Amino acid sequence: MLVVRAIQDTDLDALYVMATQVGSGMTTLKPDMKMMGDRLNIAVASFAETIPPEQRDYMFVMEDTDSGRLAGVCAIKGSVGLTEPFYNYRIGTLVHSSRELDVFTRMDTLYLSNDLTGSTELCSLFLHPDYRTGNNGKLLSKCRFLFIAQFPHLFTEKLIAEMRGYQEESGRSPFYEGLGRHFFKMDFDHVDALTAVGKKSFIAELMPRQPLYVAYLPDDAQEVIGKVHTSTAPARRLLEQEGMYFEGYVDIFDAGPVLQARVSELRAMRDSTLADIGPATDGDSACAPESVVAEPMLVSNTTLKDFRMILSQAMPVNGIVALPEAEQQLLHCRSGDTVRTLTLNPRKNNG
Amino acid sequence: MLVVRAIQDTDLDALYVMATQVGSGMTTLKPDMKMMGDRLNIAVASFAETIPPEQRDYMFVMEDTDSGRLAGVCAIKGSVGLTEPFYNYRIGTLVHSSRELDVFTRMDTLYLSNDLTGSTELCSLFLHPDYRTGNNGKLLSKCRFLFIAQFPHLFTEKLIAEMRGYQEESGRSPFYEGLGRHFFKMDFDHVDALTAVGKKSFIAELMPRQPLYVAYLPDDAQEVIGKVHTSTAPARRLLEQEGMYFEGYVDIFDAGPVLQARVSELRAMRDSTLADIGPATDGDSACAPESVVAEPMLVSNTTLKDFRMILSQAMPVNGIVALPEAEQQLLHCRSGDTVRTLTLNPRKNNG
Amino acid sequence: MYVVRPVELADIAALEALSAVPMPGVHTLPKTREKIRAMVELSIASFAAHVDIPSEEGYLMVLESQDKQIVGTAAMFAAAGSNGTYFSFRNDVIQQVSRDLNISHSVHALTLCSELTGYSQLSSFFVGEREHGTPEAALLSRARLMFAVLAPHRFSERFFVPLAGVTDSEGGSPFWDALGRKFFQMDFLDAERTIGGARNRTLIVELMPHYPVYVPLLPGDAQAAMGQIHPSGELAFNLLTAEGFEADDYIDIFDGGPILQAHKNSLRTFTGALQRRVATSVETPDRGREPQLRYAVSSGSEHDFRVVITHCPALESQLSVALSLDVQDALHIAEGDTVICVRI
Amino acid sequence: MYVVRPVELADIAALEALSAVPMPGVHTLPKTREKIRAMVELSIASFAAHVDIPSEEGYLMVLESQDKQIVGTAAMFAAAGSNGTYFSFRNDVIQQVSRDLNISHSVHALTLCSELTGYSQLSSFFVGEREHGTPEAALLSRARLMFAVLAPHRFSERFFVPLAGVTDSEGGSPFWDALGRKFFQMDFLDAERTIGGARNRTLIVELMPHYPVYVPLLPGDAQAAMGQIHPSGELAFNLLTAEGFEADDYIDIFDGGPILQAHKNSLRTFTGALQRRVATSVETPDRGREPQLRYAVSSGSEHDFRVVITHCPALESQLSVALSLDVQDALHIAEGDTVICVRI
Repeated sequence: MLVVRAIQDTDLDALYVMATQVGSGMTTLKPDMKMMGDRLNIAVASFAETIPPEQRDYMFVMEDTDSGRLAGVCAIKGSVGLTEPFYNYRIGTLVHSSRELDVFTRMDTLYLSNDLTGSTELCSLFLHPDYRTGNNGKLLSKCRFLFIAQFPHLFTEKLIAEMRGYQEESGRSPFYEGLGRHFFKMDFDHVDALTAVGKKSFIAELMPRQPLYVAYLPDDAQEVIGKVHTSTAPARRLLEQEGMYFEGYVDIFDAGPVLQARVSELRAMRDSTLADIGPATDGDSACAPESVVAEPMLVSNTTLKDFRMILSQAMPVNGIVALPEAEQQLLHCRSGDTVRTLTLNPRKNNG
Repeated sequence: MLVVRAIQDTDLDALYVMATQVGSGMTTLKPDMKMMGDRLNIAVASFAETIPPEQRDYMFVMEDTDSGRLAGVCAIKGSVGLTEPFYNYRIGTLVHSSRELDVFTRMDTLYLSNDLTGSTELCSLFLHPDYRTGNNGKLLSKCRFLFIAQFPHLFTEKLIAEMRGYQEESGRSPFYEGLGRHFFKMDFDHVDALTAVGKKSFIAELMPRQPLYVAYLPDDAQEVIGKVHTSTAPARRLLEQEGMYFEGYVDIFDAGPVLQARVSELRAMRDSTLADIGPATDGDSACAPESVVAEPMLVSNTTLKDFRMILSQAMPVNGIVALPEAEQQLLHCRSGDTVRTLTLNPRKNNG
Repeated sequence: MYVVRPVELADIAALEALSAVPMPGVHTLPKTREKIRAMVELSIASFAAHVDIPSEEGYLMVLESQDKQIVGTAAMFAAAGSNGTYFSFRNDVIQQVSRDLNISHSVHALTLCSELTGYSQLSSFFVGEREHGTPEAALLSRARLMFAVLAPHRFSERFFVPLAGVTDSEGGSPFWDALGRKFFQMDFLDAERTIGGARNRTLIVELMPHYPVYVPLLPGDAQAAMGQIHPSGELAFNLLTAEGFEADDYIDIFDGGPILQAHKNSLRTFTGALQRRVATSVETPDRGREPQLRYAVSSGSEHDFRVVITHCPALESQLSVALSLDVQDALHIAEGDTVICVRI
Repeated sequence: MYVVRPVELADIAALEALSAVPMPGVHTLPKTREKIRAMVELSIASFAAHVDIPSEEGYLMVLESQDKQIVGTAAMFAAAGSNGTYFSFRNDVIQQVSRDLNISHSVHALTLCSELTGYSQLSSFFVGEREHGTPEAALLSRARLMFAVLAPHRFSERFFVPLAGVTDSEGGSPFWDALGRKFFQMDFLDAERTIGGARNRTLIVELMPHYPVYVPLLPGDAQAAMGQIHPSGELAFNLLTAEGFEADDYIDIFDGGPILQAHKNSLRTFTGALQRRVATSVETPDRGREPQLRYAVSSGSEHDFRVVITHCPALESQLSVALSLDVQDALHIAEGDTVICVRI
């Protein structure tokens, strides 16, 4: 069975093994024992609340309890951009109009910004190919929203997730070729590698500071602004289901979209509910709307330090959820404990 | 009794009378027969759908059916900024940091933008002082959200409302004195009057184009950025209840906030429901959560051309709402007709 | 002897004939009789005016050949954009240095600016084919600056000259296509017609980019056109750069053509101008062995300004210049008058 | 006779004594013995170098009095920011015109720019109190440019000179307080110490504003300080503006002091420099009636460059200059050598 849980000291080796299986597109999980160990230490301290909220980095692993193997990882960073500037392009609109000539031109513009400084970031999602079936991807990605709903006081109101930008099959990034290359004069992969190892001050030094009209870029660069890499499209949809939106911020190198949400407007904040573990009674489900019967539920415990989450078929009714014994064990819970529940998939307003 | 309804040709004289009672702060409802008649014609055409959605201007009046008198007015503009540029300052963040000196400076910046071009705008809210009691203000302001929830296809995804900015009791605008005056070299009231009559191209000609660091402004100007006029604070709260947020756009003259929402995330979109008018049965309310019993409901008909809305104590249960006969008449409805309902006040998530 | 002199009403027909010669760009002679007349009248009024500070004056000079034909024109405006703002693109070079990466390079950007507002503007330079490349062409170009030496209060301390940029055979401009077209939504020639060649209109602020244009982002043909002159402007370009004008700082906002500019202290006409008393030249055997140099010599009167070429020994160490009676006649001067002389 | 000559190792002690005189700003002499020695060694190496294109050379000249005392210093760097980018604020004037409102005005803005990178930079001008306002002070200031006339390949075509801006009695700068402090989060003197007076460091890009500063938004005392010199810089300012430098285009990014700049064609030393053969002056009764003019005269050798003041009749129309044997000795030259002469 699969459980998503707070990472622990003892997960380092298994994490390293998994990282060797990550493709080149993920820059946040390089198979480097030193970097990984440092990050794990921060994660453990985060769950233990021994470092301030803005420095925290909550990492979650998905464990296959049958084999003890790690099946995936994901993370929430408390705040980005507070030690090194966090850059994005923001897409804005400028209207150039002249009544005299009856010309009205609406131009998209790119502004180099650090607007997202301080935001909470969803990042480092990776699911091992062996486990890319069924609802596993959803479980891993969405665990973070349930965690946030349980501990909203730990996070800033602004939540973001950077999505890998569009690349051609050859790996060419039309946006980088149309813009960044003129200023960085090096290959995309090289720039990408530099930012991954924290060498970021060159961005301030080499990027054009002045707002840019998108119309100056080649067509193929214009077209991919805000477009995700093909392999990232499913991940994007999952986040959008939870209330995250593309609000006009993109990566400065590949123009991949940043998805954003207000924490208070997340589906998990609005719709997740607490329930006590208890016995099911026949009568309790009488008033439940038919449409949601038998829908899979995300269920987590309510402990920060030992946060654990599973997918269950049990439905909470009037504040009681009848979790099977095995699931209670996965959550380190027992009858009478409180859990947080959320339907895996969003419900539609029937209005 | 009070009903909010789509404006009609015959409302012009009553509207004019009411406009003479509006203070100087509302620039969109000047007591000018010509301007008002033009606007009313557009409004009538909007409800009749004889002009394209982006040109529409839906005006609603609150009528006291006992006296036939108009008690208030409000409006929704289909799209702003498509004939004259629509300017705002957007507040951004720039980080200036030097590892060498260990300096990390986070600076707010103001960008002159037309980003909100094309948005749907809530505007022109006015309630006659005689009627400023009870839930009348809420009814008038919130009628627009129910209208949008009923006819979302008529609107863009981006909804905005400009709020009057902070002024001292003397009428002095600290933001204008600290910024605009240096470039316009005229009094605030004069600038305000010019924009009201549509003379706006001077903004492009006289405003500083380059991004501004907020830190350059005098302290009193910095402090009022995004702050509403004291008299506007209640109106702001009502909009925030419906899911509108200050997202960093402010008026270029007085720095009053623009509230924004995605239409699909409005409370009215999520929580309003359709119900058929029918007889109440005792058993229907058995499953209704206790907390919402006896809460006032916004109830509207579902007709665009003759849109009407009231406040009712009737609760919809399982798709049926038992509206009293008098209320049905106010809505121009009868038994069996479908109405849209929404609690007047937001419910809290009990999670 | 060729004479440069202020235009007169009687020249209008001749100017109209000249203007029929096809010329690219907008910095040349007006094309219609009315506009030519307006320009001539402005010039006559300007020469006659008593000027305190440079304003809307425009001066048009003509080159008259030995047989009294008008074979060239050259104009000068006291203050560019005097009824508005003269817009141009400034060539900015942004140095980029990265300590981390140990690299440095320059990025070229164009910034819409109004710095040339109030400069005096030279324009409408044209000479007939026969005079192309002759000292008389140089005389005509320089005569304007000699007038400014004589009457500095009529002009700014700085001067500029926009030269027509490159266009293709259909009148299209690659620079315009990459830049102005995106904002104006019309063809180059339509835009120039609409704006009447002006660079001082409010609609430029309304429509042109508010932020610098990074040149590396422009298509290759637009970059190649930046600062390039239309072939027809080569003569003017050569004369002006020899005069001391610099071409690298500004370009035209529409076609990207070069705008030459200089402070008057950098111009040869100003630094080399010598005021000399007029003597009547006679056969002087003792000076015969001195080499004869070519000078442009102008009358010293603001209201009857005339310039011709003469040859005489170096004037630096002399108090007077010996001019033949012919030359004195051509300049409407007599012995004892003061003239301005510049090596040419 | 006062002589301006390149600094020598033997001058270090004297320079150290001079540097003890309190001077504001950062464009003056180094303060420590090590830094003085480094500057002297750089200068000696630079004068000795064979230069193709201007680079990191720095030239320090001293003014030596009759009694062989060092009473003044003046330096020149071949290319400012040669190991980086030289940053300054450009004074931009933005013309604003509104057609609807029929009003027009200018807005002044400061833009961080690197345009002075590669210019040659004059600095470290200092003369003792006794020489203040004397022709020798002018000689010292100008000697640098005479060296550039002699060896133009060693320098840029453009020159600039930053002068210390105004500070209060506690060493605070109102301009810094309104601007740099907001980004650097430190006092003016701390910032200058931290950056070592440099204007070419990467951290300037990292910390200084990326967008133009609109001057009307600055507090009154900061606006008043813009382009104002510290009283100690008045002499240098007067000498340099008389030379042809212009003060309006750039100011210092830290204290707002003026940065004077000019193209060499606008400088009197360049436009007025005369190369003349040396003759030995004798009592010449026939020339006695001619008025004696004051000239700065420099030896014609890049590697043994010396300048003094001499008096002689106007040189414009002469091929040689008559110098006394004293002067010839002071310049390390002899009859028949070539010298450069400039009216002073």
